[in-house]
Amino acid sequence: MSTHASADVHHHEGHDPYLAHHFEDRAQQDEAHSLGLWVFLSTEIMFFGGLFLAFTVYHVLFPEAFGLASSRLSVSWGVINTIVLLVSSFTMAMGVHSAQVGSRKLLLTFLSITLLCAGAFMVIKGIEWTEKYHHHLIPGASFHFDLNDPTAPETQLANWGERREAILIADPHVERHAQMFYVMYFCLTGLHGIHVLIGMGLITWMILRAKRNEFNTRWNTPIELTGLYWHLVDVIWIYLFPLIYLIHRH
Amino acid sequence: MNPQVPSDFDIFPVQASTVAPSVDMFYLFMVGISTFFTIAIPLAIIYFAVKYRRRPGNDKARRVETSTVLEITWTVIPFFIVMGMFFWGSRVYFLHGAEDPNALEILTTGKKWMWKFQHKNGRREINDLHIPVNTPIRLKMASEDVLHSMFVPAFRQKQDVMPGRYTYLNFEATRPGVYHLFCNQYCGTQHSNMIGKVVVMEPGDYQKWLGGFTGDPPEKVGEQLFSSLACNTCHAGDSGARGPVLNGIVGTKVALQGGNIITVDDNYLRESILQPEAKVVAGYQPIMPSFSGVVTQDQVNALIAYIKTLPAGQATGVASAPAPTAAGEAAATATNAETTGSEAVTPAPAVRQDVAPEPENNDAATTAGEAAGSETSAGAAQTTAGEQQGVQ
Amino acid sequence: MSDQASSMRHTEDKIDSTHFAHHIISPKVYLTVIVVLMVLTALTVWVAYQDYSHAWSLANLAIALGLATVKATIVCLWFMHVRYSGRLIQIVIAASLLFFMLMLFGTLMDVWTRHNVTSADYGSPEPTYEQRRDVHLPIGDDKHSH
Amino acid sequence: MSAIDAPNPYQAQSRSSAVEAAATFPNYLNATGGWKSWLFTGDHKRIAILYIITTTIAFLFGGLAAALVRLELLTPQGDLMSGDGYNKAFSAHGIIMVFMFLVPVVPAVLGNFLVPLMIGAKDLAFPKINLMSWYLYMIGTFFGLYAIIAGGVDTGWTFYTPFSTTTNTNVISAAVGVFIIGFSSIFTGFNFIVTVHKMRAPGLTWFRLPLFIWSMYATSLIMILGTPVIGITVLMVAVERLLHLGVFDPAFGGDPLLFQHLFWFYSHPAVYIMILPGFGIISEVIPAFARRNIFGYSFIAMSSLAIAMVGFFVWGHHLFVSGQSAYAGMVFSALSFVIGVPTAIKVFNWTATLYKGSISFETPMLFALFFIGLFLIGGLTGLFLAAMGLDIHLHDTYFVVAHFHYVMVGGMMLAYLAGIHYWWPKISGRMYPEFLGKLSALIVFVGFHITFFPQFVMGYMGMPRQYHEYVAEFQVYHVLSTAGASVLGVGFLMPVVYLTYSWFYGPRVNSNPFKATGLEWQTSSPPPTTNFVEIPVVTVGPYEYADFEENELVHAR
Ligand code: HEA
Ligand code: HEA
Ligand code: HEC
Ligand code: CUA
Ligand SMILES: [Cu+2]
Repeated sequence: MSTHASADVHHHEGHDPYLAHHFEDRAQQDEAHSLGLWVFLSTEIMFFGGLFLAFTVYHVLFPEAFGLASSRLSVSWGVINTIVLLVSSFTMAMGVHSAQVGSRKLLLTFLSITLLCAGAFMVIKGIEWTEKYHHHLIPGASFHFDLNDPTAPETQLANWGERREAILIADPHVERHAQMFYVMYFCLTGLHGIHVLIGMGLITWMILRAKRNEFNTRWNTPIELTGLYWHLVDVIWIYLFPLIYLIHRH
Repeated sequence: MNPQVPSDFDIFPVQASTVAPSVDMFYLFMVGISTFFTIAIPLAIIYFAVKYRRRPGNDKARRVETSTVLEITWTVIPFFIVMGMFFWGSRVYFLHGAEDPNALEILTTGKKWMWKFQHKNGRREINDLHIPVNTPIRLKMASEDVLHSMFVPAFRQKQDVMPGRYTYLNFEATRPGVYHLFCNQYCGTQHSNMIGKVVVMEPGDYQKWLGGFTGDPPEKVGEQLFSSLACNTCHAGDSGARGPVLNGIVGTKVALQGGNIITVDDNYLRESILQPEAKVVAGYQPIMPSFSGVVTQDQVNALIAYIKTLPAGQATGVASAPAPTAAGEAAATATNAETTGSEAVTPAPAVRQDVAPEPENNDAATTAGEAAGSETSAGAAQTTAGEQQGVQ
Repeated sequence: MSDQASSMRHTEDKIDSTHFAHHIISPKVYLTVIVVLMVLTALTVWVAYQDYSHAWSLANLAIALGLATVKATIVCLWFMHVRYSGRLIQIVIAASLLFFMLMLFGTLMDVWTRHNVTSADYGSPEPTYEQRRDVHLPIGDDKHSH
Repeated sequence: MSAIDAPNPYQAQSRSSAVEAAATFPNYLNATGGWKSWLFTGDHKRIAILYIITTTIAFLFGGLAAALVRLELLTPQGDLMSGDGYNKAFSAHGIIMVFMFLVPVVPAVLGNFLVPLMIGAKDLAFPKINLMSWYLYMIGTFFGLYAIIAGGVDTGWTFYTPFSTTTNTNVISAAVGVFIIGFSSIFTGFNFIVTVHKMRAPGLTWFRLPLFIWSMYATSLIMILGTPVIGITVLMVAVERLLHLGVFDPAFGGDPLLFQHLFWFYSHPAVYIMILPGFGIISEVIPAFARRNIFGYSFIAMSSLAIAMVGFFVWGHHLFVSGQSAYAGMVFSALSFVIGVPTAIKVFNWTATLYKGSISFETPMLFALFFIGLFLIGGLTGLFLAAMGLDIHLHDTYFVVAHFHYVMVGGMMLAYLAGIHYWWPKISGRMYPEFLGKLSALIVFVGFHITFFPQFVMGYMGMPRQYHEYVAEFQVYHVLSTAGASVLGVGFLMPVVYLTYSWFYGPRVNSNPFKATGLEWQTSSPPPTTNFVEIPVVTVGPYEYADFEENELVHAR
């Protein structure tokens, strides 16, 4: 079934310090790494997928409750966070670019901006979560969702009385089901937040390694992989944003 | 009367519903196909194994080309076989699901670990289900806690029961008798004791059971109730029982949870049956269901009378015997002096008032009962015992 | 075949190609991309506030998700270099999305058509979606006292 | 891609010299010493050994729980254990056997050992991640066993809500265990996928890959696409238990069926994780002992992929009576039937491979043939369950229990035993005792039927599963089943004992005792740490036995 290549194939030219012993050459190693990361990202998609599925099912089951609950989120914070995250994605891409062209200074700058944006994102999330706390929108014993709350945006509507009746006919337990929205909201943004934190950790690590001058035009795979991961975090937010903030604004 | 089951080595459960024969037929078909493959393939293997075993003259490796024709054959043929199975299997399924708008609806609640039924006229029962033969029945089911599943092997019927949503089981029994009823969805500690029986009766008997009364003395009635209401599953008196032994308790002192001590008298017994959670015996879980609304005042009296006759220092009843004796069965049919709608409507504990399985008021109950009655007697008239196989 | 094979250090069939690596994309492209993403974000928010006629109540959601998909695709293609990657990586992405979608639709297939199982309350017409929902809940708020 | 290339003199020469050279090399077992060299190894072969030890221990624990279950069921009354005790016993049995034993066993033991060897690579693509996945397995198993030992879990292996979110047993730590073991499995699968794509030896094109590799590849696809979903699902259960948010709680509109969808979206594909690697083993063993090229190579290869794909869309067949919509049920039922076809293709091809062979019946072959016999019944009864009309009656009865033991124990377990015997000389460098091997195969086969066949019958009679006590008329079947289980237990314990013995004292073997064709046989037994002295160059398909034997020089010493 097989023959063996002559010995010199194995003991090939010099030794590349960036080449692990079990790979034949850099091309093989790099491709293995990038394929590996992509395969990992696909597991991430399925991981979030489970939650997205739960969100969708409950959205289908309780459209009114989800609409009402969603409209109590702050769109402006959502928009700001989207922009922050998109910018961070851009700076990350620029960071990878700087690494590829071998500019350590730019690499450090872009990575730092990315890290800052990520931090800002988390701070804003923190603000939003605190707001929810003050409005008793944290699921659990203290949860309180009231269709008659005069401060809620929907109760400002002109025809609210009518709408309220219609909603209650459609879903008499709408106040209870609103909690499900917040459960999903916290699960999704929480899990996403954990990913942002992991990303921040990775970026910090990359900054430290870049400071130690570990990367150059020949060796920047870790930066690329971190970048891929970070973009995925962004992509997930791109879906989360309309799904949780915008489902019922019209 | 014990649940009707075949003797030890039968391989078919009794067929007692309209769908059972068609399920069995399909099952036999599947068994046939499977037997064919389970014999044919190993036979081929054995044949090759013998014919081509390694031996002098056959010790060289060979090359045999793959035959695409063969491959396609054994892809396409099984495909058609399984599609056949799919269509037949689904057809049988839709027989199961088929429902009759005039079906007799019985409200069914599963909870850890018992089945509660409520008939049209308000009569309730626990773990036993009395139904008329040859009448479309529809169980409207919900759970109060976790998932359960209603399974009657003799009917080849099963449906999960869940909290927060009704599910339905439609069937029509074709043979009077007593059949097993199992909880088939794992639900915890007593999952395997969440069993009961289905009593299929002639429609007339069913009507009598629904409203009939008996002239037996109260202790006697109480004894029968004690088993038909499944008191004995918890108060059987063996060491593993879930409830306290009731023998000779009248007049004794009982320690309650919280430290109080109380002397057992009629009022306490009554309260224990109707509101068991009010005074819980020390050392026991408050798992006893409330029988308020399940039993009439007369029946409470009968139960108390029976409990009083229990000799001190001896175990009651048969240990974990969900299947009552023939006498018990017959009497259970005939007790209930005055089960009326209005008395029976008190919602079971933990069932919210506004969403409780809808109680019928007296008139409605009677009408429904009558309707069901005339319906079924008509059905019964067509069916004599000998012809049952033909009715499907 | 064997000549060709022994000249390689390892085997790569067409399907294995990942070749992403060192295609260097100009910063100008990145800049364009981020601008487009911002515009799309603004658009997403704007359309969310538009009211389509009632018959189109799903339209807002569909448009929002459509725009999100456009954005995500742009991020993938340029920021993540998928545009310059080999087939294999594209297959990996497509596969995970496909499987996610199938999980979603498999489950929704049940959720959307569930009332066919519970079926009619006799006498009355098929219960509507809303009727069927937990209007009938036989359990109460008070029950769950966590 | 013609499979036969003319053998060239260079090929033969080089092969034998390579084998010679390898034999004088230190092998992976004695290359370095000390416990650290094992616990911090990156060598896929050593990691495989770590997994052999840990999964075997897991199997013994699971078997112990099975023994308790069977003993309790000897009589209709619950005389051995309390109701809770019994529930904890079968939950422990199911959780250990599925998550800690059968899902990881073949990929992590044989897959780890063989994937690089079979494709002519020096190691898996990510050795450190490979080691990490063993640690994850250990940590997860620790959590799981902790849950089971410190008070127990009584949810069954399926963790159905709302029971699992309300029972007062150690569900959280069991869920955390399952979550972590899940990641172990994701990393294994991801390593295999990258390795198979990127590290094949020169000339080893996709259609020259051994079928074991194809099946490991298909398995890996399931692992990476399915496992994350069970991860997030058990996480939600844990969160629900901790915080009572109502994710699956109907009081807040939570949908218990959603849990079931999520659970089975993983767990049905997972049953194919539990059988595809077995198919791979059988596809290696049968040609080796029939000395024939396998019949329908590409059909078997493609059917693995087809099973992995279609296997994702049949999960709803576990929900036929749970309140799922009838339309969804129809779709899932039809697809479940469809999946029987690629499986049938495999069975037919294995059988046809015997045709015109030169068959011998060493232990691996016996296990492989018994595998076909048992899996056949398991698979065909799967079709009973896939039929909606019949599943209404059979769901959650002992018929299902019998079905899945036929496929999991009769199928995968026997395949694993076939594989572990077949590659034992390669793994340990020593031979197993042939007579004891055949004897245990026979005992397992007989014991298995006695144990599980009666369960089909009582299942159809209506005996529900997960029953601590049962009505007396089922006792006959239960007694038979318990009797069979003791025979079966002996059959399973034998290999544990004699293989351990053989590891230390068995007779040494040459590099290719079964004269098989795979690349793994082209290096010494046990192989050197870097697997091959020289990287092999592949010129023909994997099962060219005729070709191989013509070439006198191949018979390595
Ligand atoms: C290794 C694991 C494994 C495998 C391979 C299978 C294979 C199959 N299983 Fe099984 N199954 C389980 C493990 C497995 N199963 C487990 C663990 C459960 C219970 C879970 C629980 O509730 O705890 C279960 C439960 C289960 C159910 C749910 C039962 C219920 O709870 O009500 C169903 C229903 O459709 C089913 C179907 C099938 C089918 C159609 C196949 C098919 O893939 C089988 C295909 C094989 C063949 C068809 C045989 C070979 C073919 C021939 C010899 C040729 C002749 C063939 C034709 C004519 C088609 N299985
Ligand atoms: C890989 C999977 C696997 C394997 C190998 C087995 C193996 C066995 N199983 Fe298991 N089984 C399951 C997976 C498996 N099972 C699953 C998933 C369930 C469902 C659980 C649930 O409902 O949640 C189940 C449920 C299940 C039940 C149903 C319980 C119920 O529903 O009430 C029964 C009953 O007979 C049973 C029996 C057996 C037997 C007799 C064996 C035999 O093959 C075992 C033979 C082996 C031995 C007997 C081991 C010998 C070892 C010792 C005796 C101990 C020595 C120990 C030490 C030194 C520590 N199993
Ligand atoms: C689910 C199990 C169960 C069933 C069924 C049940 N009980 Fe009980 N019963 C208990 C338990 C547990 C207690 C002790 C805790 C308590 O007092 O609530 C108890 C207590 C009692 C007591 C008070 C005993 C004492 O020692 O003070 C009486 C009287 C009683 N039950 C009568 C009945 C009758 C009559 C029935 C049938 C109509 C019945 N029980 C059905 C479980 C049950
Ligand atoms: Cu109720 Cu099992
Ligand atoms: Cu399945």
